[in-house]
Amino acid sequence: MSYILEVQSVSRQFGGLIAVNELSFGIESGSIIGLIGPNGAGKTTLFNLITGQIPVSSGNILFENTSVQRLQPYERVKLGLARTFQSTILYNDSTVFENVMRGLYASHPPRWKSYMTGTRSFAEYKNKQEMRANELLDFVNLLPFKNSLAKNLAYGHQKALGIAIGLSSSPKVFMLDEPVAGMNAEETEQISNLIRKINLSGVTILVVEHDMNFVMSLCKNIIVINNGKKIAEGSPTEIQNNPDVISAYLGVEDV
Amino acid sequence: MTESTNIKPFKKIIFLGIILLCLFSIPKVGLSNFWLHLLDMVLINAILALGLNIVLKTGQVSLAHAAFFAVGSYGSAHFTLMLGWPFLGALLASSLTCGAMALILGRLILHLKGVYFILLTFAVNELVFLLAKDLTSITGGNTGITGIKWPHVPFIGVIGNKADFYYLALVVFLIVFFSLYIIYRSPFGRAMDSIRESESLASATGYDPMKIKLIAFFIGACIAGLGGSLFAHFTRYIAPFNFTFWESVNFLIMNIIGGAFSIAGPVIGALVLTPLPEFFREYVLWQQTLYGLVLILFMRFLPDGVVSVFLTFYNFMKRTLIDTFQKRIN
Amino acid sequence: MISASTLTQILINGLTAGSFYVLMALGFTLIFGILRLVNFAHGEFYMIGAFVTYYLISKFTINYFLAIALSTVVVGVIGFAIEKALFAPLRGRELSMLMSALGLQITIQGLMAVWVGVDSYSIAPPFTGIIEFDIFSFPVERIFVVGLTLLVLLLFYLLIKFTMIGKALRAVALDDEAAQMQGIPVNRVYTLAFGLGCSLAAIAGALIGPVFSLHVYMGQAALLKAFIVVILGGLGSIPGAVLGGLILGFGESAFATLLGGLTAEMFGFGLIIFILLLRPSGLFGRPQL
Amino acid sequence: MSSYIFEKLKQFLKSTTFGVLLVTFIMTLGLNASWAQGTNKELKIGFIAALSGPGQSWGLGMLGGLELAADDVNKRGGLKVGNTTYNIKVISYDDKYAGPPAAQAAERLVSQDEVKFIFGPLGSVSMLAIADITESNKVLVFSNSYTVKALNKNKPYTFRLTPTTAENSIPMIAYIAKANPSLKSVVIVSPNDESGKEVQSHNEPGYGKAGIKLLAKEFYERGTQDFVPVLTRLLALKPDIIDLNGSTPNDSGIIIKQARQIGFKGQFVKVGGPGVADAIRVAGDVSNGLYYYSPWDPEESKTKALADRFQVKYNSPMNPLGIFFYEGGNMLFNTIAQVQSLDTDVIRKHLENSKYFDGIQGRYVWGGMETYGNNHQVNAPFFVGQVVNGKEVMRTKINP
Repeated sequence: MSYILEVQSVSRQFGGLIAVNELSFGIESGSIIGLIGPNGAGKTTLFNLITGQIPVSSGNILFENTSVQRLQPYERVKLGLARTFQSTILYNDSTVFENVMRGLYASHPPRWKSYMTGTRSFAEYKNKQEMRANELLDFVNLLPFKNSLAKNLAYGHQKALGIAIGLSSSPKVFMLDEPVAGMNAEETEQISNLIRKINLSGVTILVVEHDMNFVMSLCKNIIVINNGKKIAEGSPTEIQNNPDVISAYLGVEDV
Repeated sequence: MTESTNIKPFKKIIFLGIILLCLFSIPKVGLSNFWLHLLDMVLINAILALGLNIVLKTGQVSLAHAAFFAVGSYGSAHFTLMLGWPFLGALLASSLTCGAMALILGRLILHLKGVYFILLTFAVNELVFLLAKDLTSITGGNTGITGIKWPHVPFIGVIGNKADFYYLALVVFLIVFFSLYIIYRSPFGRAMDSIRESESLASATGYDPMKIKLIAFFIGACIAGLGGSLFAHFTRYIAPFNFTFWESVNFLIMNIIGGAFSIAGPVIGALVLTPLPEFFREYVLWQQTLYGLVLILFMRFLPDGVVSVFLTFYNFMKRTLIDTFQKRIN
Repeated sequence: MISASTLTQILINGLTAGSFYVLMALGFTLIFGILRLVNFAHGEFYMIGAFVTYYLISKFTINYFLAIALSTVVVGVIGFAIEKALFAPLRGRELSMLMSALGLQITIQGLMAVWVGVDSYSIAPPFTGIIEFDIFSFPVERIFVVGLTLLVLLLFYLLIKFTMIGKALRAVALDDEAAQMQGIPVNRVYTLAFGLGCSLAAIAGALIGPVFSLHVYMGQAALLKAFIVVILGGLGSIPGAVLGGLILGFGESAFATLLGGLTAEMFGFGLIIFILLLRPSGLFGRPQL
Repeated sequence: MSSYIFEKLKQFLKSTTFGVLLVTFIMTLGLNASWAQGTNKELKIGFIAALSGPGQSWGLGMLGGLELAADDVNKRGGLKVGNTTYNIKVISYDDKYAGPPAAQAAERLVSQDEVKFIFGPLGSVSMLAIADITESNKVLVFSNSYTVKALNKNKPYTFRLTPTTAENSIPMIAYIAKANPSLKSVVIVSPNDESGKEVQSHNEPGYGKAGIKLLAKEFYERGTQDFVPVLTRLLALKPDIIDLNGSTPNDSGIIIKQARQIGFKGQFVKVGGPGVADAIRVAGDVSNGLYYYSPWDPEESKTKALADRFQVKYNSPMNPLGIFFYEGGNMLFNTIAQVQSLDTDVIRKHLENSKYFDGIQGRYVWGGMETYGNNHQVNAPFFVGQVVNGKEVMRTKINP
């Protein structure tokens, strides 16, 4: 079975230090993959390399068997490779609804001509996007807040909105950067249910997270990196019993 | 500003009609040339300020607007005087010249953000100003270019006085204003808002920031070109000192004072700032100080400009009405 | 065609001009580094510094060095007050701060124009006389300016490197939120930095007063130079300001001597546009995120 | 919710109160400002010049001179034309030394205040900017800008009260050359603007006629403060004279100071533009020996009396430009009294036909036919001054 997203011996240097070193792995379509590792292991760097915020120093990134490492972030999004941000970045001064609408307009731009001529086709387009926005908000349980400003939302809701915006581009692979950082157990539970729901709708998930229990309970398959290298890959149980992983973590924090 | 007011469409149209009627009948009330002169300048400044507004809309603060203003003026002067083109041709040509300049410049500098962009555009403006002074053969040096003709418009003839010019400026202004109005309400307007509020999120959801900023920069420059051309044919005399970076600052101030993130802002700004010196006439000694203080006070108490007062008022009324209404029900 | 004498003269003029620019840029870049504020009013503090010195010397016949010290303090205090009253309430709103700085610049200039008029004045130089060699001649007061600039740089370096204030400044410049968490009174540091920056401008004014002339609009040109220097060296970077100042000084001196004043003027702007295209963050600037 | 309302209300009140305050503030200013429609017994004279910014002191000097002339007339009981007597009222507007404000001011003077006579402006740019408005409204302009473009046959309503270097250079340089036969070579340092270039173009032939060799011409950007690099280059040519040309008094001072500092021992000459007070103040005693063009002799009794009146009225020293506008003002008022008419065409024709007029400094001759195509240019008597121990000393008077 071929990979939907494949990272082939990718490296990235910042000046002297090597943040990501000859890293390779693949993700099968429809799976939920966890990407873990101690602080400064290079998780976020890898994440940004895949989404295109940072260019790779060397190596390939294949998305559906076409190499994307030269593409701009927005181009990768168009292909179906969406992300959320670790520190929730939103359009703070706009309504929740507007936030999602922007995501939809960005990923499914209307035909300029149809707008200028103001034909029915644009009206249809508009209605379609508005319906879609409502669906998405309903999906992440934010419909009640659709008219409040993003900056006034509770933390958990902001994370959810971030996910909704990410989903607005109807991605094939959805990458979440520490989705439950700083959340209590209950909120964490809601998010992991949400992620499962997304996965069930056929979206492949790659999640970077510190919270072990969360990752272990959520992911079928886990990749562990340390010092920019992949040190282990496998099911939660395998990972938990992997000596390298344990040593890597014992060095930094306990599992 | 993609929020929609709850006025009914036909009411809107009537409202608009009345406003247009007023605008077009202003010269008919027998104003002296002086007032017409002021009005014409207000319109020209409003056009230029609107040009800057669309650039601000993408979150880029440009201090090079006077540079485009200059290129537009000198361009139009040359097209009519040297090449003997008709006015309208020169108007469009100079506008497009600015546009082309913006496309080239934009590719080079639009990747810069915040203060870096401000400073680089500042440098660009200074450079253009120096060139205008020193390329004497092209720009006429410090005393600039004299003898620019009144505009000649086909089917209407020569626009040879300030009252007629008012109509010309008004038409151009309305075209610019409503084009921007449409653009701001369009998906592209939504894109610009996205870029301004968070460029990283916008690009992470599929917007191409560079492209959007470049288009906005291009449109802004084209508008500046129109304003420049009008200015050249209104004063019929241009000199480098009309295009210092302080002029760019003025357009910026018009936007800020009026309210940068509403299309009405720059217009109100031009309306307030253009005649301001006339009020300060008697206080020649203090005018500069007063001007500075007004600016400081604005930043302190009305950072979102005059428009924000109306908006706050509007929202306030709406809120209270709804609230009292709900109270009624319960 | 470049004779030895011209060359020496170029180098010496470059050094003097360079030290002027360094002094101007130092405070400007400090203020930006800490407050993230492009201080359009910096030139005016430079002007005030010069005039305060002038009045202390001509009206109260105070010793020149004492006058410099006093005007440094006075302007520093003024800056302190202005920061508290004007910029503190606008904290974090970059555009509003920028515009207020513009307003401040306009206001100060207007006030001074009313107060001292637009005539030119000059401060009697503390040292006169010329050192003449067969290949070049060099006014003593310029040696003195270069020397004092070096002294100021040294003091400033010590302040930044070894004092608590310096540590606080560096911490805030690096990351104000982190500094906040470490319990550094960030707001006070802001105010302090602004005052310090203004004092540096004042020193520049007081030093340059005797060499050039004093008038209300002297700030404009000086600010322009400061702009060029900091863009060149990188916004907020102290070593950048020093290097940038020297580069501009020597460059202008060479161009003006060999090709004439106009090309020298162009040189500055050409240089920064070139630099910003190659290295937007300037020679020493932190790359922007 | 209610707290939200309250918040909004507060914010709203805050902003509106400020807005209202601001508007009222500006309005009061506006109302206080004179929207004078004036009585029929008042003859309004317009005045445009830089009353703020770097040109301010010149502008105020000109204005003072004009107002003193007006005072004379009003003290005499006004200006009698036909059987109505007019009191002279000077309306002065600031042009910030720039074009658009000048045009705006001219438009206001012409169409709002309905003046028929305008004195000023000072700057070339302002001059060219207002010409169109004044000419088309047949408003007489008595200007003070140095550009050659200011006067020509197509501007029948524009006159120039101040002689330019076109008139002065040659006789002045001739005098200096005669007084100092040792001076053989010169370098000219000018600001890189219109006035600089024109003055330079007039001085060059002057030196040629006087047999002094021109070694180099140097232009510098306005706002330059460090002239040492440029001077270094020029001194390498070993000139006897440095001609300061159209440099401002301030710049002249700096140039003198810095040239002496790098060892220039020769002669300084300033032909373009009056005023050396600032230069002396800036350069100090090294300015001694400087030859300069002076439109007046401050020690001459009548002039001194005028300067004292100025000092009393405005408690600031009168500057040389004031004298031209005092003389010019009187010239106009006398002409009006003579022709007994306010029709600008009549006055213009009369001025063109009268070859000269007399002022406190002597005889002013109308000339300029060969340069501009009409006699709208005043050739005034002027002085060659020299700085001696920081004092201005008049060496000679040169009559047109």
